[in-house]
Amino acid sequence: MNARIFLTQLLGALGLIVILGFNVIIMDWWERKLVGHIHRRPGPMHTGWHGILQPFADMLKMLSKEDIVPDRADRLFFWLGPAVAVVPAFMALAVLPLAPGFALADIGNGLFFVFAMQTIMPFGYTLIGWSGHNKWSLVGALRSAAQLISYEIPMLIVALGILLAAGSARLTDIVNAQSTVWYAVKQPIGLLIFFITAVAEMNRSPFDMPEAESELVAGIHTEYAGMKFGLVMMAEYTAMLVGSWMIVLLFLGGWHLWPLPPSPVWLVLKLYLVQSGIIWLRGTYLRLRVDTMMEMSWKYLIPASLANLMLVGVLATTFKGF
Amino acid sequence: MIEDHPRVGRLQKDAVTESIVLNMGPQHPSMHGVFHMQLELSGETILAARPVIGYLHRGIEKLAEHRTYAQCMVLVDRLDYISQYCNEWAYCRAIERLARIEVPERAEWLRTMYAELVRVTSHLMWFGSVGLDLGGWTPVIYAFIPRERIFDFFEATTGSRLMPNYLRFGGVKEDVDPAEMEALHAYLAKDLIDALDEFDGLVTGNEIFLSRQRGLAPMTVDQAHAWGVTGPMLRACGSTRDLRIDTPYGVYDRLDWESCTDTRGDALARYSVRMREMRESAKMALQCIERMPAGEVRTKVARVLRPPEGEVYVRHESTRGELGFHIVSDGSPKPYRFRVRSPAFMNVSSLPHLCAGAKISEFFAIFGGIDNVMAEIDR
Amino acid sequence: MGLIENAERPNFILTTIDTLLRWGRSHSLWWCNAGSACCSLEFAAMGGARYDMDRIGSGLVRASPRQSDVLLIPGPITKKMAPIFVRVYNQMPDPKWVIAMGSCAISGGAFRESYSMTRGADTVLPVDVYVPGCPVRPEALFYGLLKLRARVRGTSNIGLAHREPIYVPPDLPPEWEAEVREFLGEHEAC
Amino acid sequence: MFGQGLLKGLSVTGRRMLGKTECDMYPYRKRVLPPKSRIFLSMRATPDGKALCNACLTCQQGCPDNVIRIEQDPEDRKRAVSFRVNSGRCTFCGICEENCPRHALTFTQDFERATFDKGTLTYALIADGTATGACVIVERTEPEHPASAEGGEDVG
Repeated sequence: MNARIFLTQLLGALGLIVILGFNVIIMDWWERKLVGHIHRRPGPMHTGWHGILQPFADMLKMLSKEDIVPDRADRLFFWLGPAVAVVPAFMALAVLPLAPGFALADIGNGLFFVFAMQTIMPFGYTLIGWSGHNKWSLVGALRSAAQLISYEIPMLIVALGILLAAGSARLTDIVNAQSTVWYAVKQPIGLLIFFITAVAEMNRSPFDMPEAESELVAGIHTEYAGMKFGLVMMAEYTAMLVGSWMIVLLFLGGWHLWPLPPSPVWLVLKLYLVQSGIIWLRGTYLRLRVDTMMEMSWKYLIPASLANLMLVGVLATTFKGF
Repeated sequence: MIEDHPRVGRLQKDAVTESIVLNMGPQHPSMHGVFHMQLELSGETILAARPVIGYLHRGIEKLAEHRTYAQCMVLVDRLDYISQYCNEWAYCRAIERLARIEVPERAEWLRTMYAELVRVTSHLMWFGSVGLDLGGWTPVIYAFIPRERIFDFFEATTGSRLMPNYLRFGGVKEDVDPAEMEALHAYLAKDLIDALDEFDGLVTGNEIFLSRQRGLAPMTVDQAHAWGVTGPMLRACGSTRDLRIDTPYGVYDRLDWESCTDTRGDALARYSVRMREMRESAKMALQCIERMPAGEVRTKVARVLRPPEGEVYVRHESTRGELGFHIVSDGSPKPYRFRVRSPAFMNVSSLPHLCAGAKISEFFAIFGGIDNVMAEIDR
Repeated sequence: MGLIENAERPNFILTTIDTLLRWGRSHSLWWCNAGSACCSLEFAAMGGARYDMDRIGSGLVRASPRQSDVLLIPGPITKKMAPIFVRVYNQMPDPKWVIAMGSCAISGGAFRESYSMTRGADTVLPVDVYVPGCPVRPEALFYGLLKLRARVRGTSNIGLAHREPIYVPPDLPPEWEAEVREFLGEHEAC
Repeated sequence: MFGQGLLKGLSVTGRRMLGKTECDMYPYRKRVLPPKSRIFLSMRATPDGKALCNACLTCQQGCPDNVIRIEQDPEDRKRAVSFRVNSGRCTFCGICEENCPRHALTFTQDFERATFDKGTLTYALIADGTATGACVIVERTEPEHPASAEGGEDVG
C-alpha cells in the first residue's frame, strides 16, 4: 500500500472520530434543549450561551467518576460491550458519503456494508445487558436482541426496493439517482416503514424497550457508571446518526435539494432535521408495549414491506427510470 | 387462582423453564414511593406478584394518640399528601360528629370547593405519573402546569402549597379573599379545560396509549367488592357507588353534577373515569365559587377540644376512594384510638390478582391505574 | 509519575485539571431520587416547567444510582427503609453528595417520636445540604442545589476520600438473622 | 382512521415547542410569594426593637413537634429571655401563629434557608431578652385583628 493513501485514510479516520464526538456533543445539547421546549421549559440555560457547554460539563464529570464494575459481572464483556456497540456504528460511518464521492471508502456494496454493521450493534447491546449480572439489564438485553432482529427484516426488505430502483448498491449512486425526484416521493410506504424501523433500530422512544426507564430501572445499562455509561450513550447517539444518515441518503435525496445545486450543507441540514424529528417523537409518545412492538414488526411491517417491494418491482420494470 | 389463568396455565404446560424472581422496588423510579413488589417471572410474563408494604410506616395512628385533636391535623395532612383537603375534611367531620359541632353554611361551601380542587390536582398528579409509567416524559410536565396554578391559589389563601392545615373543627381557618376566588374562577372556566383538552389530544386519543390500556386487567363489580376496592376504580367497573351521593355531606346535594362511571372495568375505564372526574370537579368548584353565600366561616370551639366519650366512624369519598376515620374518645383532649381506613391500601390489595399473567410492561399500566399513595397505605 | 508523587504539593497542571473537573461536576449534578414521601412531589415540581432544574444542568433524574451524583432524600427514613437507602448510596459512584430535603429527612419532623423512624437522614448517611421546609418549596430546593453546587465547586478532587455511610445495622435477635439474611440475599441478586 | 391520535399528539407538542416557555428563571428572577404563605417563623417587634412576645408559652405547648423553646425570665414571668425555633423539625402548620394571643408570631416569606450545618437551622427570635435579626418590625401599634382585643391585653 502506498504511504500517501495510508496517511489520507488515517487522517480521514481521525476526522471521523472528531465528527463523531462533535455529533454526540451537539445532539446531547440539542435533545435536551428541544425536549425542554416541548415541555414548555427552556432546557439547559446557564452553562455557557444557552447551555451550550452543558455536554462538556457532563463529559468532564463522567470522566472523573468512579468506575464501578459489579462484583459478579463478567469483567471482560463488561468492558467489551460498549466497544462492540460503538465500533460498528463508527465503521458504518466510513462508507457513508458526505458529498459526491466524498467518503472514506466509497465502496460498491456500501448499502449492505452499513446494514451488516448495524446488525452487529444489537450484539453489543446484548453484551452490555448480559455482562452486568443484573436482572433488569438481562431483561433489557433480551428485549434488545429480539427487537433489533425483528426490525432488521422489514428494514432490509425496504432497502431492497431502493436497490431495485437505483440499480446499484453504491450509496453515491443511490443519491445521484434522486437528483430530480427523491425516493421519498416515489416510495412513500417505503419511507414510512424505513423510518419506523430505523427509529426502532436506534432504540429511541417510542421503541426504547431495552432501556425502558420506568420499567427496567435503566434497562441494559443499569450497572454502567462513569465514562462507560458515557460510551453507551455515545453508541446510542452514533446509532441515531447512522440511522438518520441512511434515511437521508436512501429517501431524502442526500445532498440534492431541488432546484438548488447539490451541496453537503443540505445533507447535514436534512440529517439534523431527521434527528430533531426523532427527538420530537420522543417528546410526544408513550412507549409501546414490548409484545405489541414485536407483533407490529412481524404482522404488519414485514408484509407491508414485501408488498412495497413487489410494487416497486412492478413499477421499476414498467416505467423506465423509476 | 393464578394457576388457572389461561395464559399462565398454557405457558407452564408447554415449556419447563425456571422462573426468576425480580424484586421491583422499594427504590424504583416508577413505584410511586417506596413500594416493593416481588415478581415471579417466566420470560416477561408475571406468574405471581407479592406486594410488600411498610417501607414508609411512620406510625401515624399511634402518634395521633399522643397529640391533641387539633395537633392531629398535621398528621392527617401527611396521611395522603396528594389529597390533603379531603383528609382534613373527613377528619373534621369525624370530630364534629363526635363533639356535635355545627358548621356554618359558608364553611361547608368552602370545604366542598377545596375538596374538589384538590381532587383535580390529585388526578393531575395521577395523570402525570401514568404518563411517566408508560414511558412518556411530557404528560407529567404538562400536568404540573395547571397543578402549579391551583397550588398558587392554595398558597395565597391557606398559606401552604401542599400541607395547608386549613380546616378547623366547626369551619375553616379563615375566609378567602374574593379577588383570589375571582381569578381562580377565570382560570377554571377556561384555561384548565383547555389544558385538559390538550391532555386528551396528547394521551387519550393516542393509539399507542389505547393499545396499552384497552382490555387490560379487567375487573368485575363482584371482584371489586370482594377485594374492597372503592373510588374511581370501583366506578370503572359499573358500580355507581359514590359516597358524595350515597351519604351526602358538604353541599354536594345542592350542586349540579353527576358521578362518573364506566362499565368496562379495564385499565382504560379507570383512566377515563378519572379524566372525566377532573372536569366534573372543576365544574363543581366553579359552581361553589358562583353560588357561595356570605357569612361566618368558623364557629367558636374551645381551643383544646374535649369531645365526649364515644366513638365515631366517618366515611368520606377521597380522591382514591372510601376514606374512613374511626376515632374513639375517652373524654380527654387526645384521641384514645385513631384508625384510618385507607382507600389506596384496599385498592392495592387487588394488584396480585390483576397482574397475574400480565407482562412486565403491562404491570406498570395496571399499577398506574390504581393510583396509590404509599404514605396512605403504610401510614 | 511526577504528578502523582507531588500530589501533596499541587502544581500548575494538576490545579488546572482540578478546576476544570470541579467546574464540570458542579454543572452536571444528576439526581438519584430516593423518593419516599411528600417532598418528592415538590421535587417533581422542580423538574416541571415553572422551575426547570434542567437549566443548570441537573435535569436528569437517573433511575439507576450508578449514573447519579446526588442522592436526594425527600422524606422520612423509616427503620425498614434505612438499609435500603444505604444500599442505594453505596451503589453510587464517587464522588457523591446527599441532600436531605424537608423536616422528616433533617430530624424526623412530624414523626420524630415514632417508633418506626430514624431521627433524620444524617443518622444514616453523610448529608451535605439540609433544606428545611415541610414540604420544601421547589425554589427552596433549588437554592439548596445552588448551595451544593457551590460546595462541589469548592471541593478539590485531590485526595477526595470516599465517605462511608454512618449506618450501623441494628442488633437483631439471633432468631431473626436467617430471615434477614434471606431477605437481603434476595435483594443482592437483584 | 388509525394514526389520527398520533398526529394529534404531534400537533400538541409541536405547538408547544414553538410557543412560549413557562419558566420563572428562579435564581435570576424571584417570584413574590403571597403574604399568607408560611415559610419561616418570625416575630413581630415594635419599632424600637422590643418583641411583642410576653412568654405565655401558648405556642410552645400547642406546637405538635416541639419546635419552640422559650426560656422565661425567672424574675419577670412575662418576659422571655430566649425564644429559639428549630426549623429543622418544624412542619410549618401555623398552629403557633394562630394560637398566639398577642399576634406576636408571624411567618416571613424568606425561603432561602438551605444550609450545610444542621445546627444553624435552630435560630433565636429573642436572645438575652431582646429581639434579634429574625424579627419583622411592625409599624402599627394597634392589634391587627379586632379579635385580639378579647384578650384584654394592651398591645404595643
